[in-house]
Amino acid sequence: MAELDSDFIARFFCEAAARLEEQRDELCQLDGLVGDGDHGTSMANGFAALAALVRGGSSHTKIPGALLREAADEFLSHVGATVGPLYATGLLDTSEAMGEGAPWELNEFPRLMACLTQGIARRGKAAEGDKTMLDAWLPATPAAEASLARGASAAEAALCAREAAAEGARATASMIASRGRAARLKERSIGYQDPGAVSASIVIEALVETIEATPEAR
Amino acid sequence: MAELDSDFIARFFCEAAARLEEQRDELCQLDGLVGDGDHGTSMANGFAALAALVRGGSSHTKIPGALLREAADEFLSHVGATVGPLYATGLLDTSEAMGEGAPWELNEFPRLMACLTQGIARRGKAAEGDKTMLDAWLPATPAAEASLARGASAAEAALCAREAAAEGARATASMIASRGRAARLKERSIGYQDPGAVSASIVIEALVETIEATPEAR
Amino acid sequence: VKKFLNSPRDAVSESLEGALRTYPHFIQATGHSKRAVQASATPPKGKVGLVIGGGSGHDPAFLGYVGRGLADAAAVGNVFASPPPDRIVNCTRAACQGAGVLYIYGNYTGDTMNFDMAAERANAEGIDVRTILTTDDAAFSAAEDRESRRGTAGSVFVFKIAGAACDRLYGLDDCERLARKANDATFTMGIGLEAASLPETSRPTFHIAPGDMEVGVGIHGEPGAAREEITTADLAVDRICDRLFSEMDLVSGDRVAMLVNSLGATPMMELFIIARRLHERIEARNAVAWRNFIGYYCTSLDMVGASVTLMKLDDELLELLDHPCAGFGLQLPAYPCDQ
Amino acid sequence: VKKFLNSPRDAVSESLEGALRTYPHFIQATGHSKRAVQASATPPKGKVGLVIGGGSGHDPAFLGYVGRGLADAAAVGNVFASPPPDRIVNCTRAACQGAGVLYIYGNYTGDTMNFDMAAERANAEGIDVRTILTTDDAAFSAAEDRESRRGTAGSVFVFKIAGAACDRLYGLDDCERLARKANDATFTMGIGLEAASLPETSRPTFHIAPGDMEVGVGIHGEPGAAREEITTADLAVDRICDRLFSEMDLVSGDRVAMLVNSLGATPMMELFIIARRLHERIEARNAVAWRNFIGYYCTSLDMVGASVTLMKLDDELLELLDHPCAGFGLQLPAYPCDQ
Ligand SMILES: Nc1ncnc2c1ncn2[C@@H]1O[C@H](COP(=O)(O)OP(=O)(O)O)[C@@H](O)[C@H]1O
Ligand SMILES: Nc1ncnc2c1ncn2[C@@H]1O[C@H](COP(=O)(O)OP(=O)(O)O)[C@@H](O)[C@H]1O
Ligand SMILES: [Mg+2]
Ligand SMILES: [Mg+2]
Ligand SMILES: [Mg+2]
Ligand SMILES: [Mg+2]
Repeated sequence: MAELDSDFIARFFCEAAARLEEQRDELCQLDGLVGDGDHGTSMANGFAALAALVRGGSSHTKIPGALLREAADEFLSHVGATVGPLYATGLLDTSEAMGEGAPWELNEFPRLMACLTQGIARRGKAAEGDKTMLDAWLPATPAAEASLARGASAAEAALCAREAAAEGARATASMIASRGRAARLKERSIGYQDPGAVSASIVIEALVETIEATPEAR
Repeated sequence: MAELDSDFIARFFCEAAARLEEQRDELCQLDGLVGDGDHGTSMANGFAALAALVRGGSSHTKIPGALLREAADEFLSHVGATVGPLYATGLLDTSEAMGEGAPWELNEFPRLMACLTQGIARRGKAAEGDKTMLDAWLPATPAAEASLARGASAAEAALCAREAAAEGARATASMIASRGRAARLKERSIGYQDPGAVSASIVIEALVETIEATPEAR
Repeated sequence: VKKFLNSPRDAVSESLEGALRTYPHFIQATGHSKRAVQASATPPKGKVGLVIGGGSGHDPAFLGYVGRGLADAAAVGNVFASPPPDRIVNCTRAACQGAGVLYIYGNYTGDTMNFDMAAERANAEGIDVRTILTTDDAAFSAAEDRESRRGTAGSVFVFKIAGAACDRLYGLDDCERLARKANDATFTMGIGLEAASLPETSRPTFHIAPGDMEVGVGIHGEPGAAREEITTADLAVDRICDRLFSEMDLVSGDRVAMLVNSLGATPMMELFIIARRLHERIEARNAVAWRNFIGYYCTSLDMVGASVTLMKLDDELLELLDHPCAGFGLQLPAYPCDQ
Repeated sequence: VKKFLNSPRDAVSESLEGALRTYPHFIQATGHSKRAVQASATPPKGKVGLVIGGGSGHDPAFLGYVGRGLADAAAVGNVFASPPPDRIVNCTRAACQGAGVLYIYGNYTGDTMNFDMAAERANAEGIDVRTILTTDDAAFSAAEDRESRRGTAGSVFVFKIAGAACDRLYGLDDCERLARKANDATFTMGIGLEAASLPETSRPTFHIAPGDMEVGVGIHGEPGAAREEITTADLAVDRICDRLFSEMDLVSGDRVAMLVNSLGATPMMELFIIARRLHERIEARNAVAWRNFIGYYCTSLDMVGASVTLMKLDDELLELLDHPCAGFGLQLPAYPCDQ
């Protein structure tokens, strides 16, 4: 079975960087409506830094846990902002769960999502329905787990995660923000999707794409 | 025969004020194209101050020469700008020509225009074709004089002055400015009418209207 | 909106480089990190350090408030984005003279997370860090909920007071107390007429209809508390005063410091028109605007709009407000003029 | 363009009232005329007086340059319109301490006529008036035709030098000489991206197409020397430098004072990006920007754009440039900071 090894992680980062770069402008626009218009910049720059890390070879490790720790630092120090600490903590928590050991198996990808989600939640203290990126992250893991439990392939389970995240992001449009910048707008935030949830769903799409592109996933 | 008395002057000021007020915005717009966009404000405010002077009765004199001297001060101290000194000097030169004596006859209105023109030229040192208000003022006097010499009535002669001034203002569109703010634009000033010439032609229109409204003018 | 830019993504770095080259007598890069900036003047040993910072796009904040009598260092983030912890830690080391360090910054989720992470690391190095969040924005949330408010232009007053306290070599507890006191005494409300444009997009972040204004905007070009019909300058100021006066409980005999701040593209002529009405309103309460600041203090890129900050003064705050300082964004000589 | 205004026609008066109420330690009305403003500090007997002025809309010019070490009085006109002679005469009387008076103002037909009429009246009262026209705008006309050039942001340097000379109680001839010397050493060029809007119309005075910039704009929102395709900040600065350097004959070893001035709506972040390239270009000539001023010094209401001024310094000019001053638009303490 394929593994969530350093190569997998590298492909995931590059895929996410490419997708976020494409959505940079749209995410900024979305953030402008209820926030300050920088979200696309932060996300695209952050994942571009991760792509550069794994591509340019400033990272030398092949141990997934160590690579994720480097990624956390890289993301954080390039981005700052709100998403910097959140994603960095997500990466860090995943890194710690993986430790210095061998790579997890491909089928364990829900655990990877769970660790990322847990880090984001730990740092940001947001809950479901607060109209944040968590509303995309939270439903992804159980959706994938349920699918695997039903005997689906990794690729099929990944698609379920993607659907759940996208649905979660869409659902933020009807929520009132209670975390972050948009929380000040109260009712005025209704009707707009949360930019962080939208970008989270893009990151999850990239993860899913990476799984799908792994031959053994089917 | 009717006279260019203080009542005539008062009517002239009020008529000019009304017309300039109406054209305030358009003159500003015209000035914006080759200048700084304040011409309508200066002209409308200046003549509004003259109208207030003769209407509100802060002036007590009935001697035309003395009234024009008061008007010169009033215009200047309300407006400043480029047109302040120019029109104030025109009014002052007219006032001096009239002296403390009896009013001039209505038929002498070309002399009034000549005095105004002379003051403007004396202060601003512009010449014909420099693309300034003088290009409207200069042709007005000879046109009226020639018409009177042909035996026309004051009203008829006034209409000739109006036509000459309007034609002069129109002709500025093809000139290169060599005085005032627009002079810096050189060739770029071609194609735009000079705002000062346009407002001068409005002032002359007001004078003509005042003459026409004088029953004995026909 | 047209801008003087090279590659938009380099805007922050190039701007910072320009600032460092322009004001070498005020600020210098901290070590190799150009995004961490410290005062050129060497602080005396035993002085409490003051670190400020936040996203870019608020010039002269925050760099302009680094210097004698102000902050020792500032961490610089991307446009409207908090600086990451490593830069803040660099600033902290540069600012630390063995007597502890204050962090003062606006109350935003991003800044809080990044500065808190930095504080943890600084603590691990044995540096006593005290955090004061500025929460001067009175446009949102009830007075009881003060802690959830944003930090906006009023932060400048808090920097000034804290910087003076540090410059006088007060102890860490006292510096912290005075910074909190300054923040508690400070209330801001802003009105936006047009949204700001970020360098990367050069396009307004949101749309305000021609007849509308956005009441309660912050300093990130973000929407405010309410969209209202645009009104005269005097009525706009009245709208602001009604809120600020009740928030700060302005009473007869009060002295306030007043800051009329352009959010970027509103020219000074209009700031003075706003100030005129403010003076009228303050005087009508038998209070007085004892110190006045008008201009560009904490902007939101090129937002059309302005904010009004009032800080209620007592003798202690006034003395510290008048203490000399030398940042390129705020310079007060010992005695600014005849008074 | 949206603005904070009451009746647009009252904008200048209300703004002036706001300024007078805000900065009573710097400026006061001269007699009953609010449009003639003098320093609050009493000038010493025997000091040469300095009167400046011009139209409104250039804040902090000209009021901000009234104060100790700067001008004694400023006459205030309507927006972009010269003040009339009577106000200038009032300023002249207020500024006169028996040693003569300098008039310094930008070279515009309107200002020249009004100030000349005022000078005639002042002469009639026995006051020796010397007129120095600022002609720093290098965007137009050949160098030989220097006298026909406009006065723009570089006027601030001329005010500063002349104000310092007057403050040092130099004689009238010397003050005049130094003001002329400052003007001769000063060169400005501006680039506009969007036209300004006057309060009365709240509409740009002319139109610049989205892809264009207006090179050589002055400080009245008026069109400049040429319409060109918009370019990067660096290339725009290069365009300016090419002209300024050759005009001022910048050579190795030269020291200059640099002023990067927002025309109103261009934020400081972009001014710093401009400054960065300026430093590069100046250094490439082995010259150095010895004193730097960046911000809002002589604006054109809310024009989007910036101007660059360079003044070539010798020891005499540098000393006067560093002389302390206290206007609300420009304050220099005895020693601004560590240098
Ligand atoms: N406490 C939080 N926990 C999780 N996500 C959050 C929290 N606060 C904000 N966010 C997310 O961050 C996004 C905004 O990110 P970004 O634009 O980079 O930050 P900022 O608001 O500081 O400009 C929001 O759309 C939201 O999804
Ligand atoms: N030297 C001059 N002689 C006569 N008219 C002049 C002269 N210079 C400028 N003008 C006139 O003044 C007009 C501009 O007036 P105005 O807009 O009030 O002045 P400014 O250019 O100072 O804003 C020009 O259109 C021109 O007709
Ligand atoms: Mg954002
Ligand atoms: Mg004009
Ligand atoms: Mg942000
Ligand atoms: Mg004008």
